[in-house]
Amino acid sequence: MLFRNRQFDDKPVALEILGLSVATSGIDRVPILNAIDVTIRQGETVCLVGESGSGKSVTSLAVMGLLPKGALDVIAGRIELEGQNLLDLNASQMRELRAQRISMIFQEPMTALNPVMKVGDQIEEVLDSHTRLPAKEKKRRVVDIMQQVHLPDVERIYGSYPHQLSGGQRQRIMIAMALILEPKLLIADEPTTALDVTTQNQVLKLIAELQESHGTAVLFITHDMGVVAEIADTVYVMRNGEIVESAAVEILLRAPQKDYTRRLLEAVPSLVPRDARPASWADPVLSVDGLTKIYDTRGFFKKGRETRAAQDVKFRIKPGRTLGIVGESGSGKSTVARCVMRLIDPTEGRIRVGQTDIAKLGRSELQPHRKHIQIVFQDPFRSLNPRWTVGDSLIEGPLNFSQSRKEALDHARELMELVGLPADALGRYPHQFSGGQRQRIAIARAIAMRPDILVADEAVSALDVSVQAQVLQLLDELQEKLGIAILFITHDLRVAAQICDEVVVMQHGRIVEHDTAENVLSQPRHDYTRALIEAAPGRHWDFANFRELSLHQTETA
Amino acid sequence: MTFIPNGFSGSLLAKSRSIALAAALAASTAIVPAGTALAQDGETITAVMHSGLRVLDPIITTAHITRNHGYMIYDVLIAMDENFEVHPQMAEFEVSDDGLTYTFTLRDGLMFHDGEPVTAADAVASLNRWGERDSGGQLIFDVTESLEASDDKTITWTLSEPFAPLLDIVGKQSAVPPFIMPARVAETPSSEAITEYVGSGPFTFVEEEFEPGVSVTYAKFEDYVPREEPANWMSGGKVVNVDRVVWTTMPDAQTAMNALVSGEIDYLEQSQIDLLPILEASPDVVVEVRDPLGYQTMGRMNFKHPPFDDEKIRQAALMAMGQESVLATLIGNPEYYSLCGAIFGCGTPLASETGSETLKAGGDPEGARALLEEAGYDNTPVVLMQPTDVTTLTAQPVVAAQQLREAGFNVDMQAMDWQTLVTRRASQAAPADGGWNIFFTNWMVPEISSPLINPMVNGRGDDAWFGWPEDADLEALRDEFIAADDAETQAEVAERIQAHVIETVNYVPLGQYLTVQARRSNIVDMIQSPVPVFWQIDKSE
Amino acid sequence: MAAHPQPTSAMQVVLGAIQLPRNWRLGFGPILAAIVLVLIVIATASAYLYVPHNPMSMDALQRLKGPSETYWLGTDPYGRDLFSRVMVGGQVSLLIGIGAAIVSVIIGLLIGLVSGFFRLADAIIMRIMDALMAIPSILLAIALVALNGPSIWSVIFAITIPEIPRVVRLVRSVVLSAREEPYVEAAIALGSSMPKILWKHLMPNTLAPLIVQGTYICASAILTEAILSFLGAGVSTEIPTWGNIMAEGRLFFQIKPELIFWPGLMLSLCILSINLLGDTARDLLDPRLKKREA
Amino acid sequence: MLGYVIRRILAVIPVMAIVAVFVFLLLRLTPGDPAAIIAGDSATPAQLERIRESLGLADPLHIQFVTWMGQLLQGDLGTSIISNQPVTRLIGQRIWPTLQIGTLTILLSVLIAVPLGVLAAWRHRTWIDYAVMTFSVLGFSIPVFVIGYLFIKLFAIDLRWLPVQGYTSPSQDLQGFLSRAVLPCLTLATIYIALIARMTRASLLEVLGEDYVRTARAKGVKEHIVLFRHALRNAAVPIMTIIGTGFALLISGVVVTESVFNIPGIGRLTVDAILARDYPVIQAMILLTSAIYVFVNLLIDLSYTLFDPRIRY
Repeated sequence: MLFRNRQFDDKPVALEILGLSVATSGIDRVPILNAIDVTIRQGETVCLVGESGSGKSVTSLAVMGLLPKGALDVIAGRIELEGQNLLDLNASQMRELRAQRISMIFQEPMTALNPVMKVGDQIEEVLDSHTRLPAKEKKRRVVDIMQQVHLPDVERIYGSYPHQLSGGQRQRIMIAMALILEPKLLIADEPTTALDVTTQNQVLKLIAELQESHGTAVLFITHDMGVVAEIADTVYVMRNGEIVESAAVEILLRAPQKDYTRRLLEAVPSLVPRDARPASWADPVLSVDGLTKIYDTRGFFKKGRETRAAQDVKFRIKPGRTLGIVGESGSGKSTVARCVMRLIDPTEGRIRVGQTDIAKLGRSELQPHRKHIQIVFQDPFRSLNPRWTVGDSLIEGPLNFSQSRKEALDHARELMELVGLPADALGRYPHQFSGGQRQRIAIARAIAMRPDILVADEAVSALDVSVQAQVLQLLDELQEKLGIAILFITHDLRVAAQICDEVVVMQHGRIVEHDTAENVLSQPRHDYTRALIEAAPGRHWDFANFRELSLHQTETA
Repeated sequence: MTFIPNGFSGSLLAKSRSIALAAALAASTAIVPAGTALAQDGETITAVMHSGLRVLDPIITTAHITRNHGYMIYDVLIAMDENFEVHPQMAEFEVSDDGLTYTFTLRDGLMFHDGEPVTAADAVASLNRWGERDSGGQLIFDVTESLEASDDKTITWTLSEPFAPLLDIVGKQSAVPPFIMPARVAETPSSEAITEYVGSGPFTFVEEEFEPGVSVTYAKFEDYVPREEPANWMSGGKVVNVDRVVWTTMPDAQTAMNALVSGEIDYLEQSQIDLLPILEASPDVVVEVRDPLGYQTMGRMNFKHPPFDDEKIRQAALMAMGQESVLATLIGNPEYYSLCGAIFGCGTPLASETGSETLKAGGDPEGARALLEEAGYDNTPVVLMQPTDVTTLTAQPVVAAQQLREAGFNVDMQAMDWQTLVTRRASQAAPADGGWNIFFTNWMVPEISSPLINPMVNGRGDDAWFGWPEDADLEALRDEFIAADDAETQAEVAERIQAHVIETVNYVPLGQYLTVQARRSNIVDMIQSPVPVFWQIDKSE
Repeated sequence: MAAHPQPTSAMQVVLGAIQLPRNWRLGFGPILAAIVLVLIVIATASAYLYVPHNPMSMDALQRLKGPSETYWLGTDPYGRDLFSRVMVGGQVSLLIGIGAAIVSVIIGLLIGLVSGFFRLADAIIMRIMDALMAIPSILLAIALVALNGPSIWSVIFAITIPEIPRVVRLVRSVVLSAREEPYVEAAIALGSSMPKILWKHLMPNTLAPLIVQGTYICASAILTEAILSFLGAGVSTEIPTWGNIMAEGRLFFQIKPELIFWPGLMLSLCILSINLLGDTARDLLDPRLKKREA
Repeated sequence: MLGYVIRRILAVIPVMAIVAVFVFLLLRLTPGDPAAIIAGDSATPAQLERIRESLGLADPLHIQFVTWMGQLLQGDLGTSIISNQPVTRLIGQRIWPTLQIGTLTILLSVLIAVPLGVLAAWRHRTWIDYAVMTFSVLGFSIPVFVIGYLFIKLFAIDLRWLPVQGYTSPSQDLQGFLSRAVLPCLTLATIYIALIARMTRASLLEVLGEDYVRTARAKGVKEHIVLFRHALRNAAVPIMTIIGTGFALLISGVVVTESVFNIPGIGRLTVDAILARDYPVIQAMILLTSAIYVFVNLLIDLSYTLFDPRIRY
């Protein structure tokens, strides 16, 4: 069964949002939500999907009555929970209602749990706030819900602090906390976005399972169409504070009515690898051999440990080709990128750029080789100096390699056009650009050096899916035009599938699989690779083409 | 006197049941001795003195507080009365007809605080140590043939030539009187401070309760046998009527006054004249002048460096200065200061005000300017040192600087703390290299009342007092004074010294001022004397 | 180009292209503080143009007089005009405050930059700074004034030395966190030299917190000067400062409280304003608090 | 943890060594001559020289330093030049008033300042917040001696509720101690309260914006529990830090307050010693206060583990 395809028309309405409008506080109000309507029935999962700034999180906070005071206000509409308008309730009535009738779980389980309280106490606090139970009974119920969310070794975890748990465990604690009083409605705000794909999969399953056993209605907020396909009964697409379209999940994915929805779906990268390019016979521009990075935190009088962040990593990249390194967090993929850039010093191994091994070069010996290899970082908001104009950022590198300022600026203008930005924007500051535009500028800055190799460290991960598609497109075009080799670091198999010729899969600092993208994605040999692929949400659906994937493309051997 | 709401201390304690406080309290219980509680039982007088007692050796220092301490726990052989006349104290004395032999006989019943009797050997050792330190003492020892204990009670002092002022110097009240210590203490080299504080005076020093600079406690010495005569200045019977005397220090003058008004202390040695109205408003406080002679304030120039190496320029400077402004600024209330041009202090036997007309007339800037021009003053800066941390010395330099400037001097007033000043005034370097040109200080009048003890009246160049005048005429005059054997001759020589000192501007007397003490009205019978003493005084209920 | 081009002021460039919170508005407090401070600065800076008496000239017969037509606020224990002294004294106090702030910020910045980027130097510098921090600043300042004599510059120096370690630590921590910024790593990748990165990328990050810190140093220097005067280690009485006017006046607190009241009022108003402006600047510049307002 | 403590203590050694060298040099470069203060006004240069020699002040600097360090390492702080008393005795006499007043002040400040700061943060941008902030900025803006005089004038002279000055050992007379400690503690506490209240507010404001506070509210936890159980504990580390760094301010305040209220503590001892160039006392006092400062901050660093389980040494 592709989708959950359940029917809820006969079920009573759990939550109804009617004409809800939210705007910023103060005199010149800026509208954030514009008269939106959402209906959730008992036992139903409604997905609110949209790109950043679409207003989906504000919607959830408005329902919880947790809009930041003095910043955002509800200016119109009703929020009815089983017929009762929540906007009429005072603060203490709202407080009573939370956790009892509506619960919420958040995106970042690390920051959403109080770091200085034991998790068991944090769950128990819900009971303390809303019930009067004897200590023993409380403990029993907490342990019970912890078992229900499939936490191992409940006794130990009960007394643990959040930082002692894994991300998945923390999110399970959040879920346990949310569901312990069996609320009618669970709001889940991007609950899996910060998790690795395999953990995400487990958490999604858990939410679905508990929902069915408790009959809870779920308002699920996400930007990820894969997750939507996985979990939704009904989907609302939001954009700029308005509902663009809503429909049952299958209807929406098969036959989106609105252009925006269509474009959104088309931008979702496919898990089907790109068509293989002809093999290149050129000499590799980058060869890495036996690369090892060990962090040693031990010291005099100090207990510590040796962390092998990367071990015996080996790969080559030829001009005009893209090698992807895929792995979950902590797999060592970023360590490899930073070693290759010599932003950190490798413990062992060779890094040959062209003919030179740069692994052991000193700071000044390294300088002339810097221009051959450039990097684009993940966070578009931090990778440009906010105090520098775009033009200054673009010419920083060339000036270091004795280009004249005028020459460099002329080149910068060309680069701006190359990355699809107006050349006259050189005098502006980074904050005047959107995230996608900044990432384009970062790319332009990298290629201003005319490098042989471009390292893209999660370069599209922070971008909305439509922007992500454009940036991937740009990288592809640049590679065509300039023949650059790209080392592409990502956690997202879909992205890797779209851009890489070869894929390296890393786990615990080691390479577990290295093959062409096609082979890795359709015939994974290593269990870990297989698990990664299987965990990818919505992997059976070809979003861009509004249809299922044909079996041979997805089934593993 | 103080109102403490009921339950206040209890509730505060209850709240502060912290380990830290408990620990601090417990520890303090164990370690802190008696502390500085200002207990109010009738047997203790709590006095705030003009400064904190830090140095306990009354021979090594000239500091007044240490001298006062000396009078508490030590006794002296002979002492002066208010007419500057010498009387027996520990010893009767006899002078041979040729003036060469002085015999002192210790009276009976003298005992050190450790129970040992005072012997002539103790006195000889003490006199010897004093003689090495005191300038007057040095003069005597210059002509001493021998000083020895003939027996347990008799001290024989033999001179090589007559020295008339011997008794005046040995019996002087200030700055360093020859206090008698046990011989073992007096054998400490005079450049090292003593470490044992045993005297034979009317009070004993309670060493456990001594907190340098903060508080010192004296207990009545029960075995002290006072003389029969009534007490007068330092002479006469030292009858102690209280059990304990506690001296404490209060760096803040107003705090001390408030403490006196509220009865937290009994006695305040010096009170700020400007603040007297506060004290006078309190019915329980008596304000009075204890020492009618008071202090002389003065300025001293450096004879070694320009511009004050030139006598004419010194004279111009003296002409520029007027006493009234200095004293009015320093003291304020004219009741407590008087213009006085006598280098030996007005009210003393040798007082003469010859040559001080301009000083007393408020200065003569025009005359000074003319004189300065005549001397060819080339605008050499005058480095004037101003101490910032001694309240009785901050005003003089400021006022003098203004007066000198009005007369055309180029004054470079340099502020510094007193310690820097006393170090710097010892430097003979040029003013530009860390030397100086002029500074100011104060003396108790008895300390400058005669050419024998006045430190400034000394023309021995590098061996003279800071400023180092080389003045053979002055030395000759001093010899004449020593040789003079009757009061008239002495007065005549003293007048010539006065004229000479003003003429050469050896130093500039800037007038005299009184200090005012204040006491609770139940403190009675205090002796009128430059040195505040605590015998005879009583605390009535 | 969805982004609205925003006007970019020179100040913004210095302070890091600050984006004011959308609804941000200067409160009543900071505006009042700014007005008060500007008034105080103008009034003291131009004091010699209008004060009725030479603040240094004494008249022994006019000591400790009450307010009158000649002496608007009365006279001090030397018979000098209190009003003239308070107004002129402000010049010196402000000079000490501003001087201490500028000197300690500049020295601290240079040391901090070096310390933040060169590990070897860092170890040594930070030990020295720890030692300086450990010495109680007022004791250090008294000793330094004793060493150099109580001139204005010596007081500035004495106040500056104990402040430097705090500035160094601030700069160092900003540098340490800024050097983790991707744009700094990008600059390394672009082959920029260390001094260039230090100066052009890292240094500007320190400016905003330094401006905030500078205001606090300025305020505390004016206060410290007063305390030094109180303890007898201040500027000579010839040069009036709010601190030494109060220190001289404290002896007469009970009979003539004006001697403390007026300079104290000016000093407190001035420091209050500086602190309020510092707080405002910090609220604006501190990214952590900024996050909250957004 | 133990390893950390040992490492921290070892790290203190170079710091204290630098302090020692620094103080020693500073003092010897400072003009001033303890011999002059001992000998008084009428001493002659020759007498001064003899006293200097007997005090060992005439030796070359490095010899003096080595001598002093040698004594120090044997735990001998030396003897006061001026009063000829062992420095340890002086400190033993004078440290208790300071410690007692200081401890009371810290307690008082924390008890007042933390609730104030919490209140201000909770009622962010209301008149309560502005009132607390205005008070705290005001606390920074008035010289401590002026505050002391105002308190004396008001509570001791006009209202006559408390004694004007002085110190009584609590072991002798607890009530006397407390009544005399109130005003100095309040005086000292003003600036400390200002400091801690500001930091509490700022730190709490930051924490109140954290996700877990939102979570707690989403759980329906009562507001005071959100504030004190969730927010305050998370905000504790910077508050503790400011208490530690504020300790330096406290020492400065103590120096002044002890003069105003006539408390025989180590602050006055040190200032008097500096003004009299009593080298052994100054050196010992600066080393001692530095050591206390370092030690207090070590304790504070260790206390972080109480508040934040993530911090492990």
